[in-house]
Amino acid sequence: MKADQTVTLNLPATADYVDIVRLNLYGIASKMGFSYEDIEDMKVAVSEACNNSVLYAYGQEGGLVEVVFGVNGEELTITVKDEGVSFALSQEASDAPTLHNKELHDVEIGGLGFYLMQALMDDVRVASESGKGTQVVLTKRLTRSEEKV
Amino acid sequence: MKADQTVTLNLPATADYVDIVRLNLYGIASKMGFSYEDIEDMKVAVSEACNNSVLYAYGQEGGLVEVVFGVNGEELTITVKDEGVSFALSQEASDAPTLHNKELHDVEIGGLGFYLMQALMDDVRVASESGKGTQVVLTKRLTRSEEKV
Amino acid sequence: MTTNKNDKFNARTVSEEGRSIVYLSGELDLSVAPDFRLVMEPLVGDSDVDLAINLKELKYIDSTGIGILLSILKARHSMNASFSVEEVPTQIQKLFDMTGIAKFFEPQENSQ
Amino acid sequence: MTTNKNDKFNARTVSEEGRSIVYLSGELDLSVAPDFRLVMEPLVGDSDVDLAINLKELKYIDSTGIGILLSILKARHSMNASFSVEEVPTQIQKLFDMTGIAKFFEPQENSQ
Ligand SMILES: Nc1ncnc2c1ncn2[C@@H]1O[C@H](COP(=O)(O)OP(=O)(O)O)[C@@H](O)[C@H]1O
Ligand SMILES: Nc1ncnc2c1ncn2[C@@H]1O[C@H](COP(=O)(O)OP(=O)(O)O)[C@@H](O)[C@H]1O
Repeated sequence: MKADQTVTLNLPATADYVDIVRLNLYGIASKMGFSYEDIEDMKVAVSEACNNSVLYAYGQEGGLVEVVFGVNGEELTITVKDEGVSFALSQEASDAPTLHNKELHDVEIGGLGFYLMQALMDDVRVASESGKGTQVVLTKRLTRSEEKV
Repeated sequence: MKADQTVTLNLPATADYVDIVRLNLYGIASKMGFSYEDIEDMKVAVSEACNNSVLYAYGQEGGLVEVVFGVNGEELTITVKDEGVSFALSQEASDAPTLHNKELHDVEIGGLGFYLMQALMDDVRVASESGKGTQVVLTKRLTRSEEKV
Repeated sequence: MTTNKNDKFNARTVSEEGRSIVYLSGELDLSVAPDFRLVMEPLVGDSDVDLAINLKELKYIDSTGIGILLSILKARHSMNASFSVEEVPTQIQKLFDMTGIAKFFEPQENSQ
Repeated sequence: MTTNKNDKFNARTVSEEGRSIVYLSGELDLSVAPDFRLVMEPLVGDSDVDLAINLKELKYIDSTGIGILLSILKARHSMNASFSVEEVPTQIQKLFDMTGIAKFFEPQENSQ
């Protein structure tokens, strides 16, 4: 196995640039040999994390998002970091944010972001510290069709 | 005109990652409204600069390349930076590196990189300083089909 | 930045015989959410027509887009008007199933 | 990193009646230069066949690829054997013209 390699992307925390993150994800993940479906899943998860930095981290003055792609033979780790306001991930929010047990008139819009990240990745870690912004670490393991000898 | 925006990409100085730089270039330049032909031209120029960092900057131990995309309403500026060995761009090399006046048996392979960058971009600046590596700044102006009012 | 949004996302409406179908293509993400809302607004308010979106050419959607679909579903439901999806690509159906929005798109006779 | 190079660049050789055509597709850049050299090596050495590359599906080339073509041209020239290009896309022809390699691909009667 080759040593770990890292690609780091710094970009404005605006909605306009989230597709650039998806392009990088596509380029790196397809190079690693991830399946089409895994890549599509990761695109959504990474975009959810970036959308949150765009929407919630900064006020009017804006800021930056840093996306780090950590590559090795086993897995892809994507870290999405901002230096905006922090928040507490409420237990209820992460417990049952889906619509499965709800009627349409009870449904409230929002709260699906972290649920989707968790459903689409193998591992999701969130650290949001006062004064230090938010860091979301998303991991997807590479499942090979043929085992390497 | 919106304020300048910057996308910064840091990646291993290996041949495997140069296509990631082209993906970013494509994403950013098409967002800005560059034509297909301009984008293809810039892809080659940026790759030439990255190839040089991959080939000449570092020894066996490797290193990093930083690519900065500077975006505004008028032009795209791409800076390709390494922290490898420096070099002096010889006058002859940049003067007549093409094959136009040569016979096949006189042709030597190589030396086309900077020539292509110059031919494909509006402006090319090279700074290579001892102990500080190389910085190539490539600029392409946005030519609009319709003038903005 | 001058974003060429039309390259990225497009919504084309075809209206005929009491039925409007909006054909989406490209990527429906945060950056184009306002455009999508603008296209849908007048259609959502018209309870006389059956409203549908065709997703055959939609390459990408995330919780931003799903949230908009959900608010359209709620609005149409409260007006007792229909809203359905056509030709949903596998990857997008997967997200509809995951989030649970899928059941609200079921034919009326199947919904509770 | 396990690079899926075949997605990126491919070279397929079709040989018949004293003629070999190598069909290139994808991006011919620094990362696949060794693969391309490996494919071409045995073909370049065989002066009995007419050698051509078909570039119809080639999406990208830079000075790395042009350098390899140049070294093939030199080798074939010194063996008095032919090497030509077919169906060159506009953008690639532009680079061939810019660098000056284009004239070496001209039909033999036109070359000096
Ligand atoms: N990067 C962030 N900075 C500040 N707050 C955040 C960040 N990410 C998430 N949050 C908070 O966590 C909540 C839940 O996020 P999420 O599950 O993505 O759902 P949604 O974005 O639809 O509200 C958000 O509403 C927001 O209050
Ligand atoms: N980033 C760099 N670091 C060190 N040396 C460089 C760098 N870029 C270019 N050079 C030197 O400049 C020369 C000319 O580069 P170029 O015009 O791209 O042609 P080529 O790469 O084909 O030699 C190279 O051969 C190399 O010696």
